[in-house]
Amino acid sequence: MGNNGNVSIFVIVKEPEQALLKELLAGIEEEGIPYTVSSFEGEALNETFKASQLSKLGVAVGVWKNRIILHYSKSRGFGPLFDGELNGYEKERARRIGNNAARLYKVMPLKDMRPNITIKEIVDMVRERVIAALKAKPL
Amino acid sequence: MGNNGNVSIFVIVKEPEQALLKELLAGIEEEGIPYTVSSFEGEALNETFKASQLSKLGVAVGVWKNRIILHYSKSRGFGPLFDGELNGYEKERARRIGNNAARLYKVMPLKDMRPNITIKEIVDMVRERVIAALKAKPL
Amino acid sequence: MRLIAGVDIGNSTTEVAIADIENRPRFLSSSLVKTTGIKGTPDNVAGVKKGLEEACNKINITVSDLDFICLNEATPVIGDVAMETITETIITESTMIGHNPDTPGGVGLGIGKTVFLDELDNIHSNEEVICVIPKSTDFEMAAKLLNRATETGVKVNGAIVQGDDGVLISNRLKKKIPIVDEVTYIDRVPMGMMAAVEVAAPGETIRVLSNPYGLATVFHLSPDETKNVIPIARALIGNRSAVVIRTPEGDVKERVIPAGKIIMYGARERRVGIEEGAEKIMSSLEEIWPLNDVSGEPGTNVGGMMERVRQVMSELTGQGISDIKIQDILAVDTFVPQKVKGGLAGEFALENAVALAAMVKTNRLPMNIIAKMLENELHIKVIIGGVEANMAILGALTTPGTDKPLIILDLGGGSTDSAYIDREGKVTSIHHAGAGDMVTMLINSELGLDDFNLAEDIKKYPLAHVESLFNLRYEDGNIKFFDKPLDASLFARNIIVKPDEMIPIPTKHSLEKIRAVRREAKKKVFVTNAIRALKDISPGRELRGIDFVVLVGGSALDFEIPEMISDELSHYGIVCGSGNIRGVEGPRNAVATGLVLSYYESLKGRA
Amino acid sequence: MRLIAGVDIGNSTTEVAIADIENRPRFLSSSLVKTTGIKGTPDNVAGVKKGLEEACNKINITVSDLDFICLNEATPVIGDVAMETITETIITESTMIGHNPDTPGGVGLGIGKTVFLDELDNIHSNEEVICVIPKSTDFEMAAKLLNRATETGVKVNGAIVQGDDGVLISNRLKKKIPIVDEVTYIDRVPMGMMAAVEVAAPGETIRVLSNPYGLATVFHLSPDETKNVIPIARALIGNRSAVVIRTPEGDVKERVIPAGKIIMYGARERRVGIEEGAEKIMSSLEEIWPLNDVSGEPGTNVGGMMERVRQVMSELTGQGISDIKIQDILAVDTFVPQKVKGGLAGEFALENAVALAAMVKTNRLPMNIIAKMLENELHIKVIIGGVEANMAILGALTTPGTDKPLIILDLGGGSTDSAYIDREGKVTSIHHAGAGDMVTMLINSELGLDDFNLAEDIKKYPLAHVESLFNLRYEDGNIKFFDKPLDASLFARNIIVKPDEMIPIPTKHSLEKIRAVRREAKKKVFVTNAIRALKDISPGRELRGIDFVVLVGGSALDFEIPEMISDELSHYGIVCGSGNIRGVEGPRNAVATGLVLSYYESLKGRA
Ligand SMILES: Nc1ncnc2c1ncn2[C@@H]1O[C@H](COP(=O)(O)OP(=O)(O)O)[C@@H](O)[C@H]1O
Ligand SMILES: Nc1ncnc2c1ncn2[C@@H]1O[C@H](COP(=O)(O)OP(=O)(O)O)[C@@H](O)[C@H]1O
Ligand SMILES: [Mg+2]
Ligand SMILES: [Mg+2]
Repeated sequence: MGNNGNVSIFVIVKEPEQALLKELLAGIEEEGIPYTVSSFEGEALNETFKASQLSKLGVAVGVWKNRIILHYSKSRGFGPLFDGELNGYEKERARRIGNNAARLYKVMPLKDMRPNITIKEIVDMVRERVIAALKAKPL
Repeated sequence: MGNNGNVSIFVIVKEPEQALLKELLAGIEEEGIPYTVSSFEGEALNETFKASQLSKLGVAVGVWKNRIILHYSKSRGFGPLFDGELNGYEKERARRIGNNAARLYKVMPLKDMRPNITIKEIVDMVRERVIAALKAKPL
Repeated sequence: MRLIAGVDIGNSTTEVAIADIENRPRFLSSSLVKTTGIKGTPDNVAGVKKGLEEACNKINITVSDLDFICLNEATPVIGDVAMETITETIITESTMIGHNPDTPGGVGLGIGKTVFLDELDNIHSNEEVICVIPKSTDFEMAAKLLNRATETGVKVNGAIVQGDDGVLISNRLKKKIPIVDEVTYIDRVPMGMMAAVEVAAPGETIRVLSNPYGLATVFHLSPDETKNVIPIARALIGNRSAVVIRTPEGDVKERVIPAGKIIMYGARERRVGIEEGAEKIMSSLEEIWPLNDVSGEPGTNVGGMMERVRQVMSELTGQGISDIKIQDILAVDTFVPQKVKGGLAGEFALENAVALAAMVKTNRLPMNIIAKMLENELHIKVIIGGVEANMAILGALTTPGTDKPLIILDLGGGSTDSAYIDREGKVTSIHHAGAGDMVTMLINSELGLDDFNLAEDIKKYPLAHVESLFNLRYEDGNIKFFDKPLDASLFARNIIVKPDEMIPIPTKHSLEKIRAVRREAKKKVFVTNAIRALKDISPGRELRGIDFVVLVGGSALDFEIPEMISDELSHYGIVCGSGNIRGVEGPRNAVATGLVLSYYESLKGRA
Repeated sequence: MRLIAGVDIGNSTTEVAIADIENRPRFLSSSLVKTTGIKGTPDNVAGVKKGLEEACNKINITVSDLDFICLNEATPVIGDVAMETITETIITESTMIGHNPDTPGGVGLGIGKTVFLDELDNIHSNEEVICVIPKSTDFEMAAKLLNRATETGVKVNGAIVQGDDGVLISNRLKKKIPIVDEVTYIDRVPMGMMAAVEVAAPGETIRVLSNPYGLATVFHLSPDETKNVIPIARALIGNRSAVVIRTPEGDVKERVIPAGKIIMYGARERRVGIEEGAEKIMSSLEEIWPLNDVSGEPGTNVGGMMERVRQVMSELTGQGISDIKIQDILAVDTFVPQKVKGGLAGEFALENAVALAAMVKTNRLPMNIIAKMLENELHIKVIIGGVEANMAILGALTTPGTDKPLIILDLGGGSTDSAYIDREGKVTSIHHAGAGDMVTMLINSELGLDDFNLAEDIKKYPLAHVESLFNLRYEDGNIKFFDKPLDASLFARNIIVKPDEMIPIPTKHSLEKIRAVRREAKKKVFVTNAIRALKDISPGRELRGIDFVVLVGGSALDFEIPEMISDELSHYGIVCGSGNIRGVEGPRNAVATGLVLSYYESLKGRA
């Protein structure tokens, strides 16, 4: 963390599901807002809340395994804006949560964070895994 | 401080000059924003900075005798927006600093905080003091 | 005590006024309820009873305490509205992607041949290309491949990306290029064609692709070809990013759709194609005014609309369809955002359209049937009072500061009704097509809402923008705070603030845009109709002779329509403002009040 | 190598193009500098030298390497602008306070007699009063006295407060009342008079005091009196708070100021009073077009303006004043915010005004003197090239995608110059009054800036609003972040974002308002003039026959003017856009380029 290290969205992680984390960070980056990743100990919700208080942008995201928590310091103790477990194939959704973390600061309309996986996404996901498996064990 | 006690501008005071404090608070109130007054120990600038971090509105004002400090949490460590000693007759100016404390949160153009006392204000001030003195010691 | 109730059944609203007329009329109570059923039909009885009960409750009496009920002789006027799109933008062999993603990447102009990301390896070094990147490719991989191609000497000058990855890819490039992202139908992009990608800096708009000579420079167009790219340049004006691809037969066309002719019968006959626009229709109308009837070319959209109006009116009154005459129309130029046929990213184009309101007048409505039914149910004597226009004038004259000669404009839902009383007390009246419902329709279609209720709310209430989870800013700049966080779905949205509810407006339009559409729609309908009405009813069609204009009716409650009309009329030195019936009712209850006053006068006359 | 420089001295800008014309002309460099001194005077030499040096530096040669310099035969056109206010709002015996304090107190409407706070003790119980509170009274004391009066039965229905204490007092009252504060000249409030105070809820506007019938209800006005309150009602439309006080002789008047007659000499003679408005002036002008001269009624403001133009032109050219002919004017309706005479809180009213641009053409400018001086100083042969219009056309035709017949519109500072080349190559040209400087003047006066440089910046750059100490939002909604806090004086302000500077706009106008004024000003001048120019120069005044219109000149660099003109012309099927001289220069360098090309052609002709 440099001079302006906390002028960023704080992303705190514990054993994060890497695919989801990557999309989450991509979502923040695409919106043009800086972020800082660090690991945390202790209770995820509480730690994310504290991180949002420390971030000068007032925004923190906690990632614990496949659970993602989005906290905004201006929520004034009314709880996180998002707290839920994602399936490994819900990359789109992780991306949108990242977009929203940035959009909170930018004051832009938020994207839908509810799960809305399409048949096509499931098929794509399955295909991807099959290909990965094939690559891992060459025929 | 009730449930929402820190959803307010924090005004922290140590031996405040009462006339200035009153106008400062009036300035905040006229703009329609809640405030909480409490006393502080320790170094004024530092304490005001800390108070601004705790305020959910991100704004704190420190009053130590006739010194007034205005701090905004979103200044990200770039120092206070105002820090100066006022004369006892600069009530207008204290009022404007109060207005600005609220306007920071409201995102409204700030009023001029530089001293701009007019001859008339000085005359009024002198007259006021004379009357007060006369009242205190009846002829 | 001699209690009499005046009852005014309107198309939308039923109003009641109760007075004691023992000595001079002393008004005691009033009420306003929704009209039940279509005006002039027995269904109205339920609404009338509800209105009477509400008014009686307020002064702690029961309906049976009333001595007498005066019903309006309802003006048999009905209005209808419709909309015809008259242009259509079609892209043949997709050439243009003009949509505005929130987060494009890079900045500048890039020109080259379209190639797929996978094909980059086969491209000769020094070739200039625009790379097309599908969503299935991860942004890191995409950036890696682009960097590798650049290293081998391929000139990658821009990219068209399907996912929302513009900034992500740009951040990973060694040589920055303009990137347009969120291009949904990327599979429709023609490959191997010359393409130009332009992204402007934040806060600015593109300058090259929105200029026909810019396109000519980029694609080395001949003068004749340059003429054909006007619609492309026009469609891209105001965008922050755009892609134009040149295919041999590629073209963007604006086609005029023949929507049918409208045929107006007045002093003479006039036929105007809807696609000629509202101005032409209205000026032709003025030439042959007053109107006897209007029809639409059979088999066309206008034809259908005119028949629908006739049908409804005929069913209602039991008159034959051929006896129903359309006595006024109001045409207004408008535009409708519509998906461009052949677009690649769901682009919208603003198509020109004409909105039409039509007004029909028939014989007397069967109010006597309603009167009979009321009498039977309530056991109170019910009479039908004088002509609605006369009653409205009588009521309007109770507004403080008014005097004869006076004109009232009743700004309703379906029609704008006006009446004139001269110095001697003679009343004339006239009806014009187009009022509140037409405004709602215009808001609905110009903003592409497809939700009439939402449009009605946008019409009636001020806008605000939700600036944080705890505050909003009204369109006038005022700020309002909340104790609890607002719903996240409202965050950063434009909303309508109703007394008890906040409704997000689900479009990307800016607050200023919504406000401008709302105000324009009100002006197009009501300022136009106010001038038409005043001209048609003033003696000698001369506005300068009028002193007082009183606005009444539901749309006079609007928070800006009365001011717009007043502003326009102030040029003529006319006193104009919302009525304030009996000094207390505002612009409501004019007819109900007039019915009571008229009955009292008739008693005096007899005595 | 045979190096030739084309030099175009304009009113504002001097442009240079350098080419090698050994074989075909090959353009090597160009430059653009500010014109030194008034166009056509020896002062220009300094600017020309600077321009030549800059262009030579770019290709690492010195000015002495040039073989030949071609100077434009500058069009002797000069423009001037002026503004006349034609209405004036005067309050006699102050009756209206319509200003909009940021933080009024309470909400609703209160009516009563004006009394000073100190007099409350002497007021009979049950009397209805509006209390007037000076700044010297502390808000706590004020609230205490008001509460005490209310307890003794006095009906305190509203308050007029000098300090910014509205909310403070309201918060301390047991019975809430509407309070208008920040009324500076409270000592001018007439006492013992009926007054009404209205404050609307946040986000809404007042409804009673802005309606003549509302005022009639409040003050029990007769119909005749009601006619007299129209200007009050009008002035209060759109306010969140207001006070109206009724004094026996109180009145608000809008007076028309006679600003003098303008006299136009063309086919016939026409006299129009400035106060009749721009539309009347322009339609009279069209009736008698083409114009030979214009004068102003001696001794009036217009008279003075016309004489000033003549004076400047006469000094410049050495021609007698009576030989100077004004050959075009452009009149535009505008408005100027001005302090209301007799107002109590520094109220402003929007007064109507007419802006005028005038254009004068004289004999040839003394370019030969400039040419001689250049030759002596540089020891390079200097000739004066062809007519400016022909040169401009030649240069414009290097824009890709253009062809004859073609029209160029040179959007400059003082005048809009146009030229037409037909299929055979015959060129005609014409000049119209009004261009970039007039736009700047309109922005300056309509926003009440009193700062020409600021207005010029508002014209040229997009607006933004500073939303926090670390970010701003452009007018198009895009957001930009900063690492360091912005200056507190920028906080929450509307600013202009220049490439290297941010300038706060010191007015209370909303961003949307500033934007609307900017865009309207551009439309009023340039869209009007584009249409005028095309009509006056097209064969048979028929726009439909034109294919290509190329925009050049300084104002064609504007970020929205070219789009506005293109949009308007698209209705006629005309290809219109900013020029792109030689495919690289954008809308600049047309004349300089044309000079080089024309010289090359003349050589070929001779060879
Ligand atoms: N508060 C309001 N603001 C704006 N428009 C309103 C308001 N209340 C009703 N309207 C409009 O008034 C119209 C109905 O007017 P009304 O006089 O009730 O009709 P009618 O005379 O046919 O019964 C509708 O278009 C409705 O949208
Ligand atoms: N970037 C720009 N955006 C908008 N207007 C501009 C820009 N640059 C110059 N102008 C305007 O162009 C006008 C001068 O045009 P120019 O062609 O240089 O004049 P002239 O032909 O008289 O030398 C001025 O009104 C100036 O404000
Ligand atoms: Mg993007
Ligand atoms: Mg105030």
